[in-house]
Amino acid sequence: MNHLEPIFFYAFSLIAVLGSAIVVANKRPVYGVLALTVTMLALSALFVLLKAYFVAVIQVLIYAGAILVLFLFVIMLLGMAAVETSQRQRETKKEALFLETIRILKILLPIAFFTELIILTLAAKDAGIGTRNLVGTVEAIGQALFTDYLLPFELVSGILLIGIFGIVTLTQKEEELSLRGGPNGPTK
Amino acid sequence: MITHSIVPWFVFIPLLTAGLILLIPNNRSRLIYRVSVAANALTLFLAVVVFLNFDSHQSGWQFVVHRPWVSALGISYHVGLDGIGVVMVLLHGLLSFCGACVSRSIDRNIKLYFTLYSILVASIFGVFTSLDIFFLYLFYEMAVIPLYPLIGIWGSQNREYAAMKLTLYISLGAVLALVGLLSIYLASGLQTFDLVVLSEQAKTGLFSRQFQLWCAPLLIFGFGVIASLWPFHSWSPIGYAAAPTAVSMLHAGVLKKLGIFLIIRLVLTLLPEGARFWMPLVAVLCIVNILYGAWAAMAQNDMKFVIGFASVSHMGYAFLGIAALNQIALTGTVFFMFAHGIMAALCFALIGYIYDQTHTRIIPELGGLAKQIPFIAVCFVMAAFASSGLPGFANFVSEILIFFGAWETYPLLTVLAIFGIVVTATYMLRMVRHVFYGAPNPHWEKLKDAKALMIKLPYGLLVAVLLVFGFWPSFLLNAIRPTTEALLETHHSIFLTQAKHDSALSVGTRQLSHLAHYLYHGSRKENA
Amino acid sequence: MTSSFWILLAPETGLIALILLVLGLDLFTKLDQAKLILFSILGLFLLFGTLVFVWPLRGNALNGLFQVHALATFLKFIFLGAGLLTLVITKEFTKNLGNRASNFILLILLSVLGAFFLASTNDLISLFITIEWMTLSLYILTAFLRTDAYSLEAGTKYLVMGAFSSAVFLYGISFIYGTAGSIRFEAIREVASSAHQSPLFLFGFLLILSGIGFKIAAFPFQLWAPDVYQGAPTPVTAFLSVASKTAGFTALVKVLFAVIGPDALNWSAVIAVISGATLLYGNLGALAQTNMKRLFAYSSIGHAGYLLMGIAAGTSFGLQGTLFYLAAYAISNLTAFLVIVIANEHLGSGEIIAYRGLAKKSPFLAGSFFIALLSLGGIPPLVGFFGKFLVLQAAVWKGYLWLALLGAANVIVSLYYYLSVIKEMYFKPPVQNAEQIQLGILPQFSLGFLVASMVGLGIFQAPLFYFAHAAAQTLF
Amino acid sequence: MTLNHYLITSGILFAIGAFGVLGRRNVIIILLSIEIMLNAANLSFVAFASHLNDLGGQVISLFVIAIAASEVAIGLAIAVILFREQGTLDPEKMNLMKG
Amino acid sequence: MTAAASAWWILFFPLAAFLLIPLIPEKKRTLGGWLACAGMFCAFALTVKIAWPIFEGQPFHSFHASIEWILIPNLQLEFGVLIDSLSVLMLLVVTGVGSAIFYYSLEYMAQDEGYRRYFAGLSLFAFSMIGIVISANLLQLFIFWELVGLSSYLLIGHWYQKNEAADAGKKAFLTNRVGDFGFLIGILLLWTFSGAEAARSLNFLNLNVTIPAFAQASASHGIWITLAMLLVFSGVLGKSAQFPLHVWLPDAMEGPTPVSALIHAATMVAAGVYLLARTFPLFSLSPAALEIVAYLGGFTAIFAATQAIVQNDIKRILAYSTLSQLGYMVMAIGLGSAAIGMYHLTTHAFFKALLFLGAGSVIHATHEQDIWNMGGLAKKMPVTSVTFFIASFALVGFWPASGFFSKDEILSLAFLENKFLFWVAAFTVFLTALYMSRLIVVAFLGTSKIRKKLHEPTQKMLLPLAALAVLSLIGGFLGIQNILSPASHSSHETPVFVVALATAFGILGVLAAWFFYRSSRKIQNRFQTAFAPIREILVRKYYMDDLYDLLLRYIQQPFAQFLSWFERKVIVEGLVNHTAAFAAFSGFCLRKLQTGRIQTYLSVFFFGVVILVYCFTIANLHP
Repeated sequence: MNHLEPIFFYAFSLIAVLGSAIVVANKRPVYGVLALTVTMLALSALFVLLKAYFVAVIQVLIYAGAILVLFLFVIMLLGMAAVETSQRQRETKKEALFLETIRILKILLPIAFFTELIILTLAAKDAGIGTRNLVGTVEAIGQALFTDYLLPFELVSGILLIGIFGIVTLTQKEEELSLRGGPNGPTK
Repeated sequence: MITHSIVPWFVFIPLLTAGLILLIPNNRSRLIYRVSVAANALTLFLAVVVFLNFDSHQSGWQFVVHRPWVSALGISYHVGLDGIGVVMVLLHGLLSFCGACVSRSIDRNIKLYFTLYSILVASIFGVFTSLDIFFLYLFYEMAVIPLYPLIGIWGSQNREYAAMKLTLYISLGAVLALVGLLSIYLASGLQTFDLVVLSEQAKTGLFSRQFQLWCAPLLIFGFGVIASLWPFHSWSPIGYAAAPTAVSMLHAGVLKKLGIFLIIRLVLTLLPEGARFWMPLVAVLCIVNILYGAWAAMAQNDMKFVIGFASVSHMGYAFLGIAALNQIALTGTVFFMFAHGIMAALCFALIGYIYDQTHTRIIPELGGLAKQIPFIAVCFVMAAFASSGLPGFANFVSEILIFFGAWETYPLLTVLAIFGIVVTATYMLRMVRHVFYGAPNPHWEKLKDAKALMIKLPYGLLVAVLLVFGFWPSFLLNAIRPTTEALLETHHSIFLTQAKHDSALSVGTRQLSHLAHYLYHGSRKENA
Repeated sequence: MTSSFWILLAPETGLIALILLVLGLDLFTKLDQAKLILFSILGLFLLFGTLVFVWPLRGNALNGLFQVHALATFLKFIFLGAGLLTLVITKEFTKNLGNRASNFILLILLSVLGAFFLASTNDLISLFITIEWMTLSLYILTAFLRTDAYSLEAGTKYLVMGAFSSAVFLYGISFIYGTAGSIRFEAIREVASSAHQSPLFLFGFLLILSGIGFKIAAFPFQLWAPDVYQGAPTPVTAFLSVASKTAGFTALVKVLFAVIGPDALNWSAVIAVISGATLLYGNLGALAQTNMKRLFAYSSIGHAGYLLMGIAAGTSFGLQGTLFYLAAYAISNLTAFLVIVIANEHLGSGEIIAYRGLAKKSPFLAGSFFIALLSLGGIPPLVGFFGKFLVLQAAVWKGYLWLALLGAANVIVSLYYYLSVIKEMYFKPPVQNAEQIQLGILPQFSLGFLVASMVGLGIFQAPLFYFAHAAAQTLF
Repeated sequence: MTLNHYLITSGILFAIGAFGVLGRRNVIIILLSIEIMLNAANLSFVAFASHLNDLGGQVISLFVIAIAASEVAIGLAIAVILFREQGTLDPEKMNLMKG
Repeated sequence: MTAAASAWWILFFPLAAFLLIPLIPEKKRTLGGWLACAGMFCAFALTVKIAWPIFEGQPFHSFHASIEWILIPNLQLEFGVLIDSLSVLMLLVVTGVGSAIFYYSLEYMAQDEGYRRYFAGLSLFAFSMIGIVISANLLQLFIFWELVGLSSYLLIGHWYQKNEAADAGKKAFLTNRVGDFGFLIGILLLWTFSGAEAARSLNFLNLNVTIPAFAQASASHGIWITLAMLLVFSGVLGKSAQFPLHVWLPDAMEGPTPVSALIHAATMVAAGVYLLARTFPLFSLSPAALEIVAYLGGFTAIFAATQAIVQNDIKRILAYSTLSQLGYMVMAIGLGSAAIGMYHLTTHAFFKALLFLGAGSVIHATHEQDIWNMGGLAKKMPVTSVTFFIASFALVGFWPASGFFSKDEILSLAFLENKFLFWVAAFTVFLTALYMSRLIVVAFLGTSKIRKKLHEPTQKMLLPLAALAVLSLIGGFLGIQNILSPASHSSHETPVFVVALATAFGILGVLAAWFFYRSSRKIQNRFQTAFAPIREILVRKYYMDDLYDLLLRYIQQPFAQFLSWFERKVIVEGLVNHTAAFAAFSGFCLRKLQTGRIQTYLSVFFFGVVILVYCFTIANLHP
C-alpha cells in the first residue's frame, strides 16, 4: 500500500483542510459541525496511514460520535436560527481604524504563523516517517497507558470529572436557586 | 557596663511604645500623649548616656551588637555607633522628644498618630545605628512610609498632594539607591551586607574604578533626593508646609540628614573613587541649592514655605561639605547636620505654635506678635539668627568649618556659598520683621504665650542646645573628628598620586558623558 | 522509590478524601452551606499537617512521574494556603452563591488538587493536563454567577482565550515531543542542552512559553486578566490571582529550569524583556483604574513582572527570589482580597471610591488593608519588601541593571496607586453612613494571622528564605 | 511521505482553526475552531510518534481527545447560559468591562 | 590675678550681666540696670588695672594667651586674648565711654517697657565689643564682629513696634552682612596665605609674620594680598559705615539715644577702624589697598558732611557727622598711620558720645527731635548746652579741645602724603563747622518754640555728660597719641599752615552758619530756592537709598519671584507633574488597547506568539 500512500495522504489532507475551511467560513454552525465531522473522519484516515489504529478508532468514536453530537444537541436546544452568526455591529469612526487593523491582523496572523512553521519545518533536518513498525494497537497503547503514562491517565479522569461537574454546576435549574433568593452580582 | 547592649534599644523602645499605644483605648488621649512623651524622653536619656559614654579617642565602632540573621545572604543584625552615628542619634533623640512634646495639639485619632510617629522614630534610629546595609536600607524605607498617613491625615493645606509627592519622591530615591546597594553587594563578591567588613575591604581597592564610577551616582542622587539636592528638592517645601508640626520637625531635622548621612557612610566609605569623580558635580548642584533655595525663600509668603526653602538652601552646605572631601569640611558637615537639624526643627516647632494660635501662617497677615508671645518671639529670633549663621549658635561653627574645608577644594564655589549666608539673613530677618515686629495687630490681642514649663521645654531645650554647642563645639567635634579622619584616610591613600584639585569650572560635562556611557553600555561587562 | 507511594501522595490522598467527604456531606446530609465551608476550611487546615509531614521527604512515585521534593512542597504550601484563604473569603461571599455554594467549594478543592499534582509533575503532558485541570475548574468558577452579566462575560472571555492558549500550548508540546523524543523532563533537558537543537524545538518552546505566559498574564498575553479578574466572583479573583498565577509560575519554572535548563537556549533575555514589559503594562495600566478588583488585576500583572525578573536571572538565587516573592505575594494579595470581599459586601460597591472613610468604619479592616497594600508595594519591614529585594538583587546579579532600574521605578508607580487607595480609606470622610463594620471571628482571626505573618516574615525572613532556598536548589 | 508533510497539514489545520477563533463571531463556531486546533496538535503528535517510533504520541493524542471533550462540555454549557441570559452568541457584544 | 586672667574677666563681666538680667523678675527691673552697670564698671576697673603701667608712663608689655576652641587637623582655631597698647587703648575707650553711657541709661530708659531687654542688649553689646578688642585671631574677631552686629540689631529695633525701628534694625544687620561677606572671604584668603597646610593660623601675631613672608615669596603674590586686604576692608565698610555701605547708620538713629551714643558713635562703628589698625601690618604690605582705603575714607568724610547740612533731625545730623569723622579715621589709616587713626577714634569717642548724650538729654526733656521745633535750649537747659558746645567745639577742631589735636594730626598727615585728600579733609572741616553751627544756632540759640517747661535732667544723666565734657576738652593733653607711637610722634612737626587753614575753615563755617541761620526767613528762603536742586540731592542723600531700593525692588525681588515661578512652573509642573502625567497618559493609552473584545485580545495574543517566534527563531536562522 506504500505506493498509494501519497495519494491517500493528499486526498485525506485535502478533505481535512477543506472541511475545516468550511467550518470557519460558513455562517451556520450546523454546517460547521457537519463539515467538522468530515474533517475528523479524514484525520482518522490519516491516523490510519500512520498506523495509529486505536487513535483512529477513538477519533471516530469520540469526536464524530460524541463531541460533535453534543454540539448538534446544543444547536438544536438553542434553535437553528438563533445560533447563526450575527451581522457586524456598527462602529464609530474612531474605533473603525483600530478595528480594521485588528480585522486585517485576524487574517494575516494565521498566515504568518503558518509561514513561520513552514520556514522552521524546512530549516529542520527533514526526516521521513520512521520505520513504520510501530503499530498503535489497543494492547500496545494499554501497555503504555499503565506504565509510562499512568499519572496523566489518572489526571485525565480528573479532568473529565471536572467537565461533568462543570456542566452540572452551570446548568442547574434556576428554580433551585430562587429558593434562597437569586444571586445578586457584587461586582457591578 | 550598662551601655554594652544599649544600641538596639533605640529601635526597640519606640517600637514597643507603638505596640503599647495600640493597646490603650482610643479615648484615653492624654495617657497616649504622656506615654509617648515618656518613651521619647527615655530614648533621649539613652542617647545622652551613649553620647557621654562614647570614647572619642578611637575611630572604630562602639557599642556594637552583632547577631546573625540570614547568613546565607550575608545579612546580619549588626548595630553600633561611630562618631557620626552618635551625633546623629543624639540629634534624633532630642528632636523626637521635642516632636512628641509639641504634638499635644493633635486633636483627632491620637492613637494612630502616635503609633505612626513611634514607628517613624524607630526607623530613623534604625538607620543611624545599623551597620548592615540591608537593615540600613530597610529602616530607611520604613521611615518614609509613616510620613504618608502622618501628613495625609493630620496635615494642613494641600496635604494629599504633598503627602503623595513626598512619599513617591523619596521612595524613588530609595529604590535607585537600592539598586546601587545591591550592585555593591554583588560587586564585592564577599557575600556580605556587613558595612564593617565591606568598608575594611574597600580600603584595599575592592571595587574597580569603573564600577565605582557608575555605582556612585545611583547612591549619591538616590540619597540626594531625601536630602533635597537640586533639582530633586521640590517635594520638600510643599511637604513641610502640609505636614503636622512634629513631622515637619523630624523631617527637616533628621530625615533630610539621612541622605547626607548615608552618602557619607556608604559612598565615601565604599566608593571613594566614585565619590571623587562625582563630587564636583554635586558641588555645583549644591551651590544652586544654596542660592536657589535662598532666593526662592525670599519670595514666599507662607512661613513654612520660607523655612522649607531655607532648608533646601541649607542642605546645600551639607552637600558642599561632603563634596569638598577633606576632613575639615566633612567634620563640619556632620556638625552642620546636627546644628541645622536642631535649628530647622526649632523653626517648625515655633511656626507650629504660631499656627495653632492664629490659624494662619501667611506672613502679611501676622505682625507685631512679639508683644503677645514674647517667649516664642525670642526663640524665633534666635532660630533666625542661628539659621543665618550667627556666631554663638552651633550653626556658625559648622558653616565656618564647611567654608574652611570647601575653600581648599572649590574656592570659587565657596565664595558663592558664603554669599548664600547673606541672602539667608535677608529672608529670615524679613520674616522676623513682618511676623514679630511692627505695629501690633489688634486681631492677635488674645494670643497666649508659652507659659507652662512643659510647653516651653521643647523650644527652650532646642535653643539651649544650639547655644551650648555653639560656644562649646569641641564637645561634639571631639567625637566626630576621629571618625572623619579614619574615613578620609582611604581617600588620602588612594589619591595621593592624583592631581589635587578638580577644576570646578569643567565640572559636569565629564560626569554626564560618563553617565550616558554607562546607561548605553550597561554594566554587564562589569559584573561578568 | 525511597518512600512508599502513599506516604509521598499523602497530601493528594488527603485532599481527595476531603473532596469525597464534602461531596458526601453535600449529597447525603442537609448540612448548612456555611457549615460545609467551615468543614472544608478545617479539612484544608488539617492538610497542612500532611504537608509538614512530607516536607522533609524526597522521592518519586508512579514510575518517576510524580515527584516529591522541596520545590513541590513549597508550592503545595502556597496552593493549600491559597485554597484555604479562598474558602475563608468564600465564607464571606456565601450569600451570593445560593445553594450551589457546595459546588463552589468543591471546585476550589478540586482546583487545589490539580495544583498539587501540578507541583509534583515531571513530564510535559501531566503538566499540561494539570494546568488544564485548574483552568477548566476556573472557567466554571468564573462564570459561576451565571445570571450576573459580569461573571458570565468574564467566564466566556476566560474560556475562549484559555482554550486558545491551551491549543497553542499543546501544539508547542507536540513539537517538543517530536524533536526531543520524549515528554520526560530529564530526557528533554538532554536535548535542550546539546549544542544544536532543531528549530522546531525552539518553536515548540516558544509556543509553550506563550501558553504559560497566558496563565501568568505576562505581556503580551495579559489582556484577559483585567476583565476576567473584575468579572469573576471575588473569591475566584483571589484564587485566580494567587493560585492560578502560582500554577503558571510553577509550569514556567519547571519548563525553564527542569525542561530547558538555565543555560540552554539563551531564554534569559526573552524573559527579561517580557518581565520589563509586563511591569510597565501592569503598573501603568493600574494608574487610571476606578474599580478595586480591576486595580488588583493590573497590579497582579505588575507583580508577574517582578516574579519574572527573578526567573530572568536564570540562577538558583533568582529562582529563590521568585519563590519567596510568590509566597509573599500570595500572603499579601489574599489579605487584600479578604478585605475586599468583606468591604464589598458592606459597602455594596466595588469601586475604589466606595472605600472612602473605611478607616472610620472599621479601623481593623482598614489597617489590615493598609499593611497588605504596603506589603504589595514592597515597603519594609513587610514580607513583600524582601521579595522585591531578592528579585532586584537577582536581576542586578545577572547584569540586567536596566531591568532592576525599571523594576525600581515601577515600585514608585505601584506605590502611587496603592497609596491612592490608602488615601481614600484614611484621608477622606465616609461617603454615606459611617456605621461600624462588624467582623466575624474567622475573618478577624485570619486577618490578624495574615498581618502578623506579613510583618513577622518581613522581619524574620530566614525561615521562608531558607525554605525557598531549598526549593530552588532542587532544580539545580 | 515525510514527517514534514504531516506537519504542514497540521500547520494548515492549526492556522485555519486559529483564524476561526480570531475571526468568527459565534461562540459555537469558535469552539469548533478550537477543536480543529486541538486536532491539528493531535495530528502532529501522532505523526511525531511514527517518526520517533514511540507510542507516546498516540497515547497523548488520546488524552487530548479527552481534554477536548471536557473543554467542549464546559464551553457549550457556558454558551447555553450565555444564550439564555443574553440572547446572543456573539462574543464581541460582550464588553461591559474594558479599559 | 594675672593680666591674662583679668583680660578674660573683662570679657566675662558683661556676659554675666547679660545672662543674669533675663532672670530678674519684671518687678525688680531696676536691679537689671544696676547689674549691667556693675558689669561694665568692673570691666572698666579691670581695664584700668591692666593699663596702669601706661598711666605711669612705663612702656606697655603686650601679652597673649589662648585656649583651644576647635581642633581639627589642619584647622586649629583658638580663643585668645591679645593685649597690646592698641587693644588697651580701645578697651579704655569702650569700657570708659561705655560706663558713662550705661550709667546715663539708668535714668534715660527708666520709664521704658523693655527696660531689662535694653540692658541685656547693652551688656551683650559690651561683651561682644570687648571681645572684638581683645581677640587674638582674625576669626575670633569675626565672631565678635558678628555679635556686635546682633546687639546693634536688637538695640536699634528696641522699639520694635515702630515700623521705622524694625526696618532700621534689619537694614543695619543686612548691610553689615554684605560687608562681612567680603570680610569672611578675606579671612579665608589670608588663612590660605598663612603658610603650609598644617601650620596655618589666623592668629594676629602669626599673620604678621607669615603674610609678609608670603608677600615676599613671589612678586605675583602682591595682587593676592591686595585682594585679601580689600576684602577685609569690605567688612570695615559695613561696620564703620563707609561709602557705599553707609546707608544703615542714619537709619540706625531709630534706636534709643544712648545706644546711638555708645554703639553708633563711640564704639561699634569704630570697630572697623580698630580692625584696620589691628591688621595694619598686613595692609601696609599693599600700598594699593591702602590708597583705596584712604580715598574711600576721604570721600566718605566729605560725602557725609555735605548731607549733614540739610538734616533736620538732631540725631541724624550727628549720625552724618559720625560718618564723616569715621571717614577721617579711615583716611588716616589709609594714609599710613594707624596711630593717628586710633587717636582720632579716641577723641571722637569722647565728644561724639557727649554730643549724643546731650542730644539725648534734649530729646528726653522735649520729646522732640526736629531742630526746627526746638530753639532757645541754651537758656532752658544750660548744663546740657554747655557740654554740647564743648563737644561741638571739639568736633569742629578748635583749640584746645581734643578734636583739634587729633584732627590736626590727620590733616598734617594728609598734607604730607596726599595733597588732594588734604584739601578734601580741610574743606570737610568747613562743612563740619557749618552743620554743627547750624545745629547750635537753630536748636540752642534763638527763641524757644517749645511751650512746656523744660528741666535739666537729673544728676544720673548729668554726671556722664560732665565727665565726657572734661575728657573732650582736655583729651588732647592726656598723651593719648603716645600710647600707640611713643617714639614716632615727635618726629614730625605739625605744619603751621595746616593748623591755620583748618582753624580758618572752622571759623569760616561757624560764621557762615551764624549769619545765614540768624538771618531772616526771607533770605533763607531765597537762598534755598536758589540752591534747590543741590538741596534736593542732599536731602535725598545723593539718591543712595533710592538706588538700593531700586536694586532690591527691581532686581532682587523680581529675581526671587522668578525663581519662585521657576520652581512652581518648571520644576514642579514641568519636571514632576509632567512625569506623573506622562505615566498616567501611557496608562490611558494602554487602556485603549483593552477594548473589552475577546477577539481583539486573541489577536494581540496571537500577534505576541508570532512576534515571539519570529524574534527568537526566524530572525536568528540566517544571521
